[in-house]
Amino acid sequence: MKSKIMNLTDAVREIPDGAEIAFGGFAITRSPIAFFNELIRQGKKDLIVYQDVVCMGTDMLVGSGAVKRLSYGGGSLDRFGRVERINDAYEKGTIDAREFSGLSIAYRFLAGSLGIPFIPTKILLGTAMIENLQKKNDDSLMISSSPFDDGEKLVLLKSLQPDYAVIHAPYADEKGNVMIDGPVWDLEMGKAAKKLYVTVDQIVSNEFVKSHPEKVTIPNIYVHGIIEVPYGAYPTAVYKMYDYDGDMLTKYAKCNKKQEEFDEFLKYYVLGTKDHDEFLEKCGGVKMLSKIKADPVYGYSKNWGDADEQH
Amino acid sequence: MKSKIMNLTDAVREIPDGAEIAFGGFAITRSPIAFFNELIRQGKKDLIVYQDVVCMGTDMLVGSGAVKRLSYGGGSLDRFGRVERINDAYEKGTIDAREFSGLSIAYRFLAGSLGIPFIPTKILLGTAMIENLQKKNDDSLMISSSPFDDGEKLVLLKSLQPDYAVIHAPYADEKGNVMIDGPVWDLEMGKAAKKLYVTVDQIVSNEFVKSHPEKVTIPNIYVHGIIEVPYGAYPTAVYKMYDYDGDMLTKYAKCNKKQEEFDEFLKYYVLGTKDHDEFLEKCGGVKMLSKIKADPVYGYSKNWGDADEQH
Amino acid sequence: MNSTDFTTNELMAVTASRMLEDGQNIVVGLGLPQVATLLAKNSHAPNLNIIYEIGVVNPESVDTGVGIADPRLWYRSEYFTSFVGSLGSVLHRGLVDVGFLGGLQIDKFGNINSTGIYEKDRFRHINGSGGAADIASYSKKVFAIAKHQNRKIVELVDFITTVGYLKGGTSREDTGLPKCKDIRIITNLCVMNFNNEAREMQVESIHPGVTREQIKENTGFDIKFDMDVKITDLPDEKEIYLLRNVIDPKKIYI
Amino acid sequence: MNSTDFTTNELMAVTASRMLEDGQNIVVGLGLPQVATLLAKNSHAPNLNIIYEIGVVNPESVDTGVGIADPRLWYRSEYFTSFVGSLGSVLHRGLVDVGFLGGLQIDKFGNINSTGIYEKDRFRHINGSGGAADIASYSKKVFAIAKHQNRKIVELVDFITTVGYLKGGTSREDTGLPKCKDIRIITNLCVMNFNNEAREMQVESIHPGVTREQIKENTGFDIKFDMDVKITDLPDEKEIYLLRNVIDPKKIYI
Repeated sequence: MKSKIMNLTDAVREIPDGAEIAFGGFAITRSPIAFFNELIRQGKKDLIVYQDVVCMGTDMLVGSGAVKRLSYGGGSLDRFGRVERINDAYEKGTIDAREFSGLSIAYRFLAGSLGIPFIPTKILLGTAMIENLQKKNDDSLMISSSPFDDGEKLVLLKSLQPDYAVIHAPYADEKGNVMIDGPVWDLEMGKAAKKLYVTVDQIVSNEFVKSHPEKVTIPNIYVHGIIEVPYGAYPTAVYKMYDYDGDMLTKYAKCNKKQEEFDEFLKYYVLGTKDHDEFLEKCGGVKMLSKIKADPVYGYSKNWGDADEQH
Repeated sequence: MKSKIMNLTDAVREIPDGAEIAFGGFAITRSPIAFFNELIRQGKKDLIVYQDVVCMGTDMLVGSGAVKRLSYGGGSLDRFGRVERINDAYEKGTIDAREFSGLSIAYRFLAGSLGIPFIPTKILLGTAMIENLQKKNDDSLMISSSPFDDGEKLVLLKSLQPDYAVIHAPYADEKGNVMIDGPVWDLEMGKAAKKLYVTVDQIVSNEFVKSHPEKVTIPNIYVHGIIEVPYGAYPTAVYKMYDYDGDMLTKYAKCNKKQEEFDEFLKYYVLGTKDHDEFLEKCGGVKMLSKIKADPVYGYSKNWGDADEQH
Repeated sequence: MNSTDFTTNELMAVTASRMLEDGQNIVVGLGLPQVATLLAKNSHAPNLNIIYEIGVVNPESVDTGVGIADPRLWYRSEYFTSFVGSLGSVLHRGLVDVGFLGGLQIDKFGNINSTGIYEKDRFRHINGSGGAADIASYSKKVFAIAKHQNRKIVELVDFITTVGYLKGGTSREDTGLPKCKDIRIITNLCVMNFNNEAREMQVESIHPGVTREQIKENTGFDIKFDMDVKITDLPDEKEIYLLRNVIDPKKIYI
Repeated sequence: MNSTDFTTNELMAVTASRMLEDGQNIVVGLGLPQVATLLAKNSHAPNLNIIYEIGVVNPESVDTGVGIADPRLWYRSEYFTSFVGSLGSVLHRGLVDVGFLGGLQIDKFGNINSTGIYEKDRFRHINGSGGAADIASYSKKVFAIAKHQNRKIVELVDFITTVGYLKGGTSREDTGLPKCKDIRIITNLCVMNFNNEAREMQVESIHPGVTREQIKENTGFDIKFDMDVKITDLPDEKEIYLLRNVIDPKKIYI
């Protein structure tokens, strides 16, 4: 059986400066942090980034100066804080930030995943986002009218098939069949990408896949590389595997408010570690991993009480 | 908890003569036979039918004279035979048969399920189907050119949200959360319909649904009515529940070649039975049900050898 | 029950909760909107379908989460899907009865800003749309809960993230957007709607103990009052019990 | 191995099998196409992805089925999906390398009819397209297996269910259809392709023991022969062993 397994360093080396790349993840969940960290370590530049709702990793990538353009539907670190490196770059114009709504990006990925040239809709009409996109001559949408119903105004959202994409998942087999528990907001993005990299917490056997085909959310047809990185989304959560680390997220949401403090964070945790295992050690090692282990019934950690008690 | 459970007779009474109705099922699998039989018993007329790949039930419905127009992507009874009542009606012009390809119907349902007015594609170009549809002034598609890439020819497939639709599934809870094992070719059709009826072999508890959300293929949001009819797809198969009955299908595929013999079949098995239980009794009762029981590992019956030995 | 027996947050939650009807499909965000929705589901509307844009349907959480990306909010769900599955095949499909939103600013015509604020010639970016813009465009009704301050209830939002009635009158429909039957804003002072020809914000009910002057002072423009403006109905004991003991026992949002 | 050691069906299966390359995504129908695909997967191309339009990916069947709607064909699958998931997100997405079809009639330009046949002024309807029309439009290559009879390999099909090169030359692309790199027809007499400027059917290899005259007699028009037409390669012992003992031990299709 042909294996799609790659190591993280080699996978990230395949992404050239200036690449068009889409990311999965949502705020503090399934953010492919290990991949983001390695992109930062390898000093990528001028990336053209697409993401539906941004996540912690995207904020770090923008803060590291790797991103030239970001097309996104907004985002935050939930109640931990905001994506202040992205907000700062937006405000200062150090990145070309192009805001959409969540569904408009998702529909562009859907069109890409279906091989159709565009999707007709009415979303974005009347918003400041569409005004700003038109000012920037963004070519991803066009206002038109329906050929079926005279005069009905439509927004045609152009298909998006990003050259590269990265998502994090709990499991995959070596062939590239990916299993994700819980919501799969980034599904259409994964199917639309030309080269999809999936970091997974654990490689499982093809036999496991064949015993549980209903758990396969992205079949191997779409997958370019599988990268096994245990706790690869840490400090964000992977449903039924491990919880987010509230302590670490609180620390990050404090330091991302100022570039200098963010740079210190990056220097210590990312540039100062050679791989994800070292990163995990610096973040608390074994003790931390035990803390965030998901309860098998609830899918998150019951060890450390409710969110309000964490920070 | 509000229950969406209905009985079959009442559900079928809701479908008026002349109704626009779509069906799930594919050849000899998950054909909602109990619903079809009841439509025939109640003597429906002038139905406008949509189906991707037709199944045994559609052939019976057309043979009974209930259908005025059929928009479909072809179909057969697999190696058992052909949908000869449909073929005959097509040839004689007793129904208005409009042929599409499998994906063009599926994309029309997809557009309906997404609430988008149409889907742009290149399928059907160059085929005799599109010629015939245009001759009939079928309004479900339009040849156009892409507003994004000059001159690129496109077929715009119009959204389809049928007033009524029926699929068969092994399980649902009373709220209407539907579980289907194996392929779910009719998924987008189910989500596109304005009123979706689901016949199920068994009602399960909402607790079971909450323990296995990954098995829910159609959530209750889309469902109008759940109708419990054990073996409701018999003599077609339901993966992991029961096999098709090769003997019965062979019998049907013999009699559907001539209207007179088909009428005899209908009179004996459908019009001569008051409900699906009686139908099952006439088809062999308990002994037959034991024969078709699915093996829990394989998902079909291992009792009676390979298909080639069946007929 | 008299007005000293409940907090303003409790009144807001109860008021919003009563606007929901049994069997509706609701797309809802975190905070008071979620509290109100859960209260409705636990009282008069047990068959609400609660949908989170991240792709979660009808969870029954037992622990409080930090946002819809928190697995605490996904416990005992009935269905998981993608953005396309929630915002596309449910919302855009036209199946959402109520979109329940928050926001930084809301203006005279019900437009909501959740993107950012102008501060001394600088646009301070906060969060952006997520699914909010889509929800406001395609839900049959939109409810929002907000603090009543004159920098939050304003003449014109700094940024139209999610559309209300745009410039009022028929301007929303003229832009090509689907119709919105009803927009309601529930604040700590009153409930407001846009059910007049100009589609301009008007007070429909005033919370007990609040004066018209308080509302005027805390609104960023000259707010209208409905002809027959009422006093907001009081919560009943069962609702308060549920809020305090079942919905939000740790008083995270209430 | 000499020509008496294998049947014509075995030769057809082996010949088609060798056209498949490892790692390709194949959409395949029942019968000899499936036998050929499974042979390839069990020999030189273990990483084929086999897709059935009904929404089944990479099954490992142990019992023979009556069609792709037969659960026997779904055993040990890796992934289940819908028509949209298979024909849309894989095929229409451009990810299918080879569409492997059957058909009632195939014409000079590779168009296939699986809908029906004219019989004495009457159009006799047989099956229709299913996914075949879509597969022929969007697969990078199309292979078909057919019986070589002059009523089956014809000048012009009675009904274009699935497009080949339409009227030859650039007519396919002119119609707006995606390009098709290669169409190959494997019959009981020979292998044919359309790799000339006119996109007209030509014999590329003749099966051992078959004469040009036999091919001409059994073709419904004046068939061309490639300049360097070859003799079809013989099956090897391993392939015959696999066909007889692993792929189709009950000789349903072989």
